[in-house]
Amino acid sequence: MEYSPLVRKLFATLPRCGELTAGPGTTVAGEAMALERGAWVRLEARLEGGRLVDCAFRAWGCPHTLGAAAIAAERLVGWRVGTPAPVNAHALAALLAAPAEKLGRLLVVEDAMQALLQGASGLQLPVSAH
Amino acid sequence: MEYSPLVRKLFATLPRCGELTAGPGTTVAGEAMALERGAWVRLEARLEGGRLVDCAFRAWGCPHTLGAAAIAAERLVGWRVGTPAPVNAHALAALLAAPAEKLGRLLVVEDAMQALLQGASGLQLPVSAH
Amino acid sequence: MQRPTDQPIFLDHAASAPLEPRVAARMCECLRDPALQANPSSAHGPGRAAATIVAQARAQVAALIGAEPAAIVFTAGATESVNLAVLGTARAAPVGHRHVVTARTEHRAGLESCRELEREGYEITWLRPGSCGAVSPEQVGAALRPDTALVSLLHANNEIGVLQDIAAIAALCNERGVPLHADAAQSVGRIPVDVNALGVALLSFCAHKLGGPKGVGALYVRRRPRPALRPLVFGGGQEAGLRSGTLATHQLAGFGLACELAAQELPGEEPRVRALRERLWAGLEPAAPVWRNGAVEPSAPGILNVCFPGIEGESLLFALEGRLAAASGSACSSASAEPSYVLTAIGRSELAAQASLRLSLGRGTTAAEVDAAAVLLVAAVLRLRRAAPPTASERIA
Amino acid sequence: MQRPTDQPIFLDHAASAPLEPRVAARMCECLRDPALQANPSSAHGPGRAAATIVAQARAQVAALIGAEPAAIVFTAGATESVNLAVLGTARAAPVGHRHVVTARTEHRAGLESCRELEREGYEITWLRPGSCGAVSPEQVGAALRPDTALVSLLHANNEIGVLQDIAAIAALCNERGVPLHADAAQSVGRIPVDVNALGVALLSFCAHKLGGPKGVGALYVRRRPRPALRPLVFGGGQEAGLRSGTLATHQLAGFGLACELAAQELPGEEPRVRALRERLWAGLEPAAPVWRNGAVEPSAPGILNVCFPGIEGESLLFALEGRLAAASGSACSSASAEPSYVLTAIGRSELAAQASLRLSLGRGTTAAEVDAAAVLLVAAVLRLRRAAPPTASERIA
Ligand SMILES: Cc1ncc(COP(=O)(O)O)c(C=O)c1O
Ligand SMILES: Cc1ncc(COP(=O)(O)O)c(C=O)c1O
Repeated sequence: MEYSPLVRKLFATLPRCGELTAGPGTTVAGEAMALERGAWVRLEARLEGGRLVDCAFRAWGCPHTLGAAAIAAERLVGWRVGTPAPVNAHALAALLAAPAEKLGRLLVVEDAMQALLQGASGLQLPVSAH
Repeated sequence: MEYSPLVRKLFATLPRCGELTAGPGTTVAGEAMALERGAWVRLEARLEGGRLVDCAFRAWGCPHTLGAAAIAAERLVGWRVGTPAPVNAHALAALLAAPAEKLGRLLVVEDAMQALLQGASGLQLPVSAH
Repeated sequence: MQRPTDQPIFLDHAASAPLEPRVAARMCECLRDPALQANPSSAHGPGRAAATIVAQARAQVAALIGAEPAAIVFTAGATESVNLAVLGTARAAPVGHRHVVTARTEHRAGLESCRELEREGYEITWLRPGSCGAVSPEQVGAALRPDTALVSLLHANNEIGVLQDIAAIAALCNERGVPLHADAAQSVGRIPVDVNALGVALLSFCAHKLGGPKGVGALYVRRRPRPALRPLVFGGGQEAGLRSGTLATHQLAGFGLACELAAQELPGEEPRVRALRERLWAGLEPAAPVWRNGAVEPSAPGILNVCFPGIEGESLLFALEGRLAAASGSACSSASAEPSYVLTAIGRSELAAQASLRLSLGRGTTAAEVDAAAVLLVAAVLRLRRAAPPTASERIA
Repeated sequence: MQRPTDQPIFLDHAASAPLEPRVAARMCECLRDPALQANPSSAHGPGRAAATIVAQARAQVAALIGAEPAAIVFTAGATESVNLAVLGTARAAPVGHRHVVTARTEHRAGLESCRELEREGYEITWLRPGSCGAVSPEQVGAALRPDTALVSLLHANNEIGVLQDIAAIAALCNERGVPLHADAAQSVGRIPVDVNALGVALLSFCAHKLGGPKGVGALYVRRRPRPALRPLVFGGGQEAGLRSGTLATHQLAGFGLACELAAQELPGEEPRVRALRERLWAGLEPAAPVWRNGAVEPSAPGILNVCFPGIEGESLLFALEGRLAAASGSACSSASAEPSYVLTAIGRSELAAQASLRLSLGRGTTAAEVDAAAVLLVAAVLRLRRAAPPTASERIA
């Protein structure tokens, strides 16, 4: 398996892997698991004022999966309720120069992100509707 | 193919190969040819007073055949009419340490010798019968 | 052979062991000697000089397994040996003998040659070993039939190292007149192997697992009674007609010397490597949970197959990249993401199989390397576990 | 490579050519490099380093015959390549296609694999070449049938050197959709060989005839249209599943370099060797009567097959022993006393065949050697002629 420099860098440092920093706001999480596909991703974020102010991931999977989860966590920071998802599986694949057979796993990352965004939107909606 | 020291020596020197030396007496010859077996042997000898006093061979065949023909020629010198052949194929095979598959060719040498001895005996018989 | 410091710790001896430096020297001598360049089948002097080297090699190879030199057929490797044994025996079997017994945990050489026999109309009994990894003599005995043409089994499993009880199985087979083939590529040169004590009709092995060169192997074919064999390759009639093709003098010289050296060093090496393997296992404890795949003993000394539940295999290998060379599954399939069929056949889940690593030690392996490898592995596993969702170690097992 | 003075003049390059010293050096480098010891199928760094060497070798080997690297299947030698081509294509042919065309003058690898097909129920058309030694495209065209699965022919004959018109034969075969296999073991590296210009579907060759190591060969398998092939050996799935078994890095490195060097040197070597062969032939004139077996041209440059009527072959070889290494018939059969089936097939009598010698020249051959060889041969022939009964030269011819 060949890994792009970005995959190598993300795998070596695993940025945003682990726990959220403490802080105000609500914690939302999104998780997707497809063990048979080789990926399980959990994203957590802190939502404050309709904006994700921190994000962390945990993942089980190949280096591309871990790298994609790290990018997703990074891009989620700053996301505002009501705006489109900051990234999707195809974009992640392009960023990581992932081979085609890895797309299934990157979709698991996308699913986890969507789950988190939906959760965040659901939490936030009544507030902003007022 | 492995060759015994005697085969090597005889092949290198081919003693008694070629023409008879000039001299008194009668020339007798014996020849046997079995090209399909890989041997063709011609023996010539000078017969004087019921005794072979010189012998020479020519042969086409493998080194064992040539060596056997040389031994036969050597042994024939001194042979007296009425005595047994001085050597046979099995004895030649033993002397030369020839492998079993060579016996057929050595029998050709024996055949040539027998032909010569019969010729010599035929020539001589009327004389000694007187 | 000095390992340069930029080279990873090599724990993949089961895939291929480094060439023994004395073997390399001997091979280079052969390659360079102007008097040894001829075809060993040629009748002239240079040909006979090469043939002498071949004969010496045959004697050395035969001696390692207690065989007569005339019982050795040289091949291009264990794969070819196994195929010649399996396809050759089955295709030469008496009419109506179209049943073969083997196991699901065989090396792919045995597995795929049996699959080929299936395509040719043979019936295969695929034995499934217990979680220890070995099939029992009783299983084999129960599978034998009047039309059984061959039993073919690994001696030491190439992924988990477990030994099968070939001697007991051979006793059953010999009683029934069924030839037994053992694939001993992972045992010859690593533990004592004696074909007469084992009682096998056929035994496959190769040079590159025991310090010899890649691309050369041998099939032992018992002389009395001699199993009938149909060649795979036809031509000049070398190797008593069983394997045509110009013999590779330098390869055989290397194989022969490697066998001689292995025989000499085996009494010391076997316990040394076995102890290092256990030291490595002990060193992995801080990475708990960590499981051992297959029975601990009886086994080839150098193979440790471990499962790190909660860990994804590709990430583990990547975490070790450049520092530790090991295999997930066997060499030939480790490039693919398929879980090991050996581990699933002995009852591991697909996820546990993917979370497993084969660490294989050999002649060059040192205690320092083993300790360093354990440290690397523990660090990588703990880091990946921390990165994974909290319950991964339970879910992924 | 300096030939020590106690070594005979080597005129048996067709049996096996001495290893090119630069190839030996490269192989020894590979054998000794600690970074190149892993299995080239292993996914880790050391495995990939070995795989890089293999990929380079594949490109070098492919380049020599104008092929894409992916069209090369590495084998253990030309015998295996020929068997894979012949048995593999016939066994993979569509149902009902059980007819194969070949010639009586093939190398035993081709001959015996076709005989094996006969045992498997295939029908073989055995073409008989004219006294030139080559079958004509017309003969092949007339033999083709709707159920023909394969045509398999030598490019250069290994005993007499004559070239068959593979390009014209391929044109006929391609028109009819019949795959053509050429055994080019004696032509690749000695004359320009381009698979596209030839139009073959399959082409066999090996390293040790062109300055590379023994024990490694290649089968070119055309990509478009790709002939269907059934493997001989099953296992790890190397070589796109066509030939399983661990690849021998050092052997392939040697094969690759030998191909590269052969390609570089061919433009000079081919005419040089051809001229030396004619010089040798001219030097034999004092031994008249002496005949040349097979057509002079077109031919591989290094093979001169001569008949010395009246001379027994074994004695001739023995007379030269230790001074000149040559073959009566081909290497693999020269140990036996059988007359060459190639020479009898082209119309020589058994006796004339037994009175024949194959003198094969190669890269190392010098003019001085050729001259010395001619002197030795003339002396030996004249001596044996004098020892033979007077009419031997007429009877034994
Ligand atoms: C048990 C076993 N059998 C057969 C083989 C095949 O050996 P080779 O690749 O040298 O043909 C191997 C090694 O890959 C092996 O471990
Ligand atoms: C024309 C031809 N084909 C095939 C072969 C077989 O080559 P190898 O013995 O390397 O398998 C040879 C050489 O012996 C040959 O000359």
